[in-house]
Amino acid sequence: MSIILAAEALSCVRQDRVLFENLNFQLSAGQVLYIQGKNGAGKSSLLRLLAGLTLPEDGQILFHGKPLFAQPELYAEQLLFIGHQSGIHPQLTALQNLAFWSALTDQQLADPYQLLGSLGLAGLEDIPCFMLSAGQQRRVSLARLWFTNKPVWILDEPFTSLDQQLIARLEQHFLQHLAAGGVIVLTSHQSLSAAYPELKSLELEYRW
Amino acid sequence: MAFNSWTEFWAMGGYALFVWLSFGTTYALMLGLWWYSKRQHKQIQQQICAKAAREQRVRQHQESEK
Amino acid sequence: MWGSMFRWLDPYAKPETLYHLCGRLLPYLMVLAVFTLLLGNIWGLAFSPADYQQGDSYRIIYIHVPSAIWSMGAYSSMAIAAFIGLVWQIRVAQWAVLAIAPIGAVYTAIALFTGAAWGKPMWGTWWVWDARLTSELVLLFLYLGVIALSGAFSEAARGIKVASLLAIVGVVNLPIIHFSVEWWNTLHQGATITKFAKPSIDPSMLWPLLISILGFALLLAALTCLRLRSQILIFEQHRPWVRQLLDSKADSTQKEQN
Amino acid sequence: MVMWRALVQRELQLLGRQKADWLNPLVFFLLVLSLFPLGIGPEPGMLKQIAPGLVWIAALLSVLLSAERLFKDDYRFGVIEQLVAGRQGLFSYVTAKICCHWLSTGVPLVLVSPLIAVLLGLDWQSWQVLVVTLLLGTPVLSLLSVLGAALTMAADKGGILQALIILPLYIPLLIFASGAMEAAATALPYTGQLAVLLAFLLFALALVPLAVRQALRMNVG
Repeated sequence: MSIILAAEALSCVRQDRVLFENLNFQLSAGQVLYIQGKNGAGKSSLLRLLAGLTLPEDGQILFHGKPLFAQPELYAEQLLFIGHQSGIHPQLTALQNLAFWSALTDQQLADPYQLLGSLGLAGLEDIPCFMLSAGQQRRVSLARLWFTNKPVWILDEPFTSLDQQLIARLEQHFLQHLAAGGVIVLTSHQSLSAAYPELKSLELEYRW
Repeated sequence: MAFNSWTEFWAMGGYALFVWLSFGTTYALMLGLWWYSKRQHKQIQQQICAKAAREQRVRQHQESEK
Repeated sequence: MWGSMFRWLDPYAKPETLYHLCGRLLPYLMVLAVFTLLLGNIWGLAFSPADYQQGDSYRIIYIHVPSAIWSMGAYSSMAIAAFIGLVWQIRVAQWAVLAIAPIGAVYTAIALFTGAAWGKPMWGTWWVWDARLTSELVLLFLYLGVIALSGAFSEAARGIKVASLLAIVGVVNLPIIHFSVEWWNTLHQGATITKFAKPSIDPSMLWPLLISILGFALLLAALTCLRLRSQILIFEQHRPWVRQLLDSKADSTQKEQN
Repeated sequence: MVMWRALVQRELQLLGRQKADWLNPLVFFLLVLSLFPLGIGPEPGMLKQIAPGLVWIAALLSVLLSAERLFKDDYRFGVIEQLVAGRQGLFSYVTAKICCHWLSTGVPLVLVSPLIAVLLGLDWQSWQVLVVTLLLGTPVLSLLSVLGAALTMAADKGGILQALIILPLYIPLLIFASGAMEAAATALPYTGQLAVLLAFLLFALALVPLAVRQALRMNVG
């Protein structure tokens, strides 16, 4: 099986603190990388490195065997990144946020009402997002997972403020994505409950 | 020497205020920058040492907890 | 081609090597700078003949012109460092931006102040809205902007990159600003102020001036070395070599005390 | 192009929802202009003489103020992060931002210019030149302000810092815009100044969006 995403001797320094050093992993199609660690251990920083937002202090990230910095555009096209912040503007409605996102990534969204309804947002489609609860906002932001064809998903705490039922639904969706040959990198405080075919765990320690 | 005496030299042909003000300020600023940069360098070294000591303490604490 | 041409520079882009290189160069540069500065300035102050028009007040030229020249020289080197730092992602070049900026600001302040102190006896006023003076003032603002911007971020590495970008934007803008101010100046008061007619300067005045200019350049280099060392320490403090360096330094001072 | 249209549409939706963002600078502009006669006396001759500089300094300040919050929300809620990670949308986003900023601050200034002419006692000819300089100059103001906002986006202290770094870059614009109006007031030819303003505009149009894109990337990285 071909390796899609790999890290070689990766190290990261934030605010003069070494977050991690000499980190290695390989991720093939259909695999999940589940990153755990205490607050401040560098989970989010690792995700931002993998999303190409920051450059590593040392080491490199390989996408299909080639270093990331040599092919940033190609990688960005294959990547879906949902960071710590939701990425939705609270002054805009759920529909407007989705329209913005679909225009940005060139992905057609056939029936936004149906999608938002299936995520339990029926009737909330056209009111500004600041009027929604934290969980509802999270759902708007995660809605893009249902109309994307990007193979690499990088998700920072996707389960935050979601109820059990929706987490189960999301994990079910993860399984479909993996079955279709995608990869997922995610962090979470909750433990994963679905039966993933290939789950790789990575524990980051808080270092001094 | 373009001047006949020291007093003439200090007088600068009547322009003493402007000439010595300029030179004085210039050298004061340069010395100030030098002193500031030196002190900054020393402070940074001290901060790094303090940080290393802090990390040492944390490590010792973790050892004793085990 | 560009890569191979500058390959020999690679070891100096390594922070540790550069730190030690700066440390070795620093005393020589400093001694040379002090020597040339004093030589040029004392020669200019005491031994050059007085100007037949301006009398002894012209002696301010021996600090005014060098500081004005190198205030711009420092800006260009800062902008070049910023460009190298951003385009090729060479971090020591980015740190050099932060090392040079305060020196450039001080040089600019010196040029402005000595210009004013020279203007008072010659033009009868501390300040005129002359094209050169105005441009120099804007240069000071640009320096202050770079310094302020680099310090405004909680993450120092980010601040330094953004400040580098501003330095480059500034260097693109400086000629435009200078040209605008010159145009505006001729419109408002005409080019009435004449300083030196350049070719007519006597060698006995020129030599100390050239030596002073060299002295300011050497001082710029020495101060840059000193400040760059600080920057390297700040951004490399998590590296083992810095720890070892400071440990061994602490040991040696302890031994001296014993 | 489809993407760009969608991005412009989004900006306009945001402007529609946050009317204070573009109404306040306009009110501020008029307020500053009306403060000057109160401060230095209402003689028409004097006002006419200082009108060019006055209008342009007031315009500078109001456009600068309006730019301060330009990227703050998008940064805080992670939208910029998305754009930087997605790469291809970032440049369109930057140009859409600049266009909409001009539409929301530059165009209103042009629209209220007859009012300015009345307040400051400008004649027909001077008003025409004022409109032309505003049309040529306010896009440059917007470009530079957006650059300032982008540079200071993630900075801990925004507003005054943005002014500090961008005001020096405004100087050429200030000189030539008020120069054109002065020339017109004294019946001298002013097409030269307008040509220089146009050159500034084209130059800024070519370079500033690139610099803004870079600044946004740095502020996120």
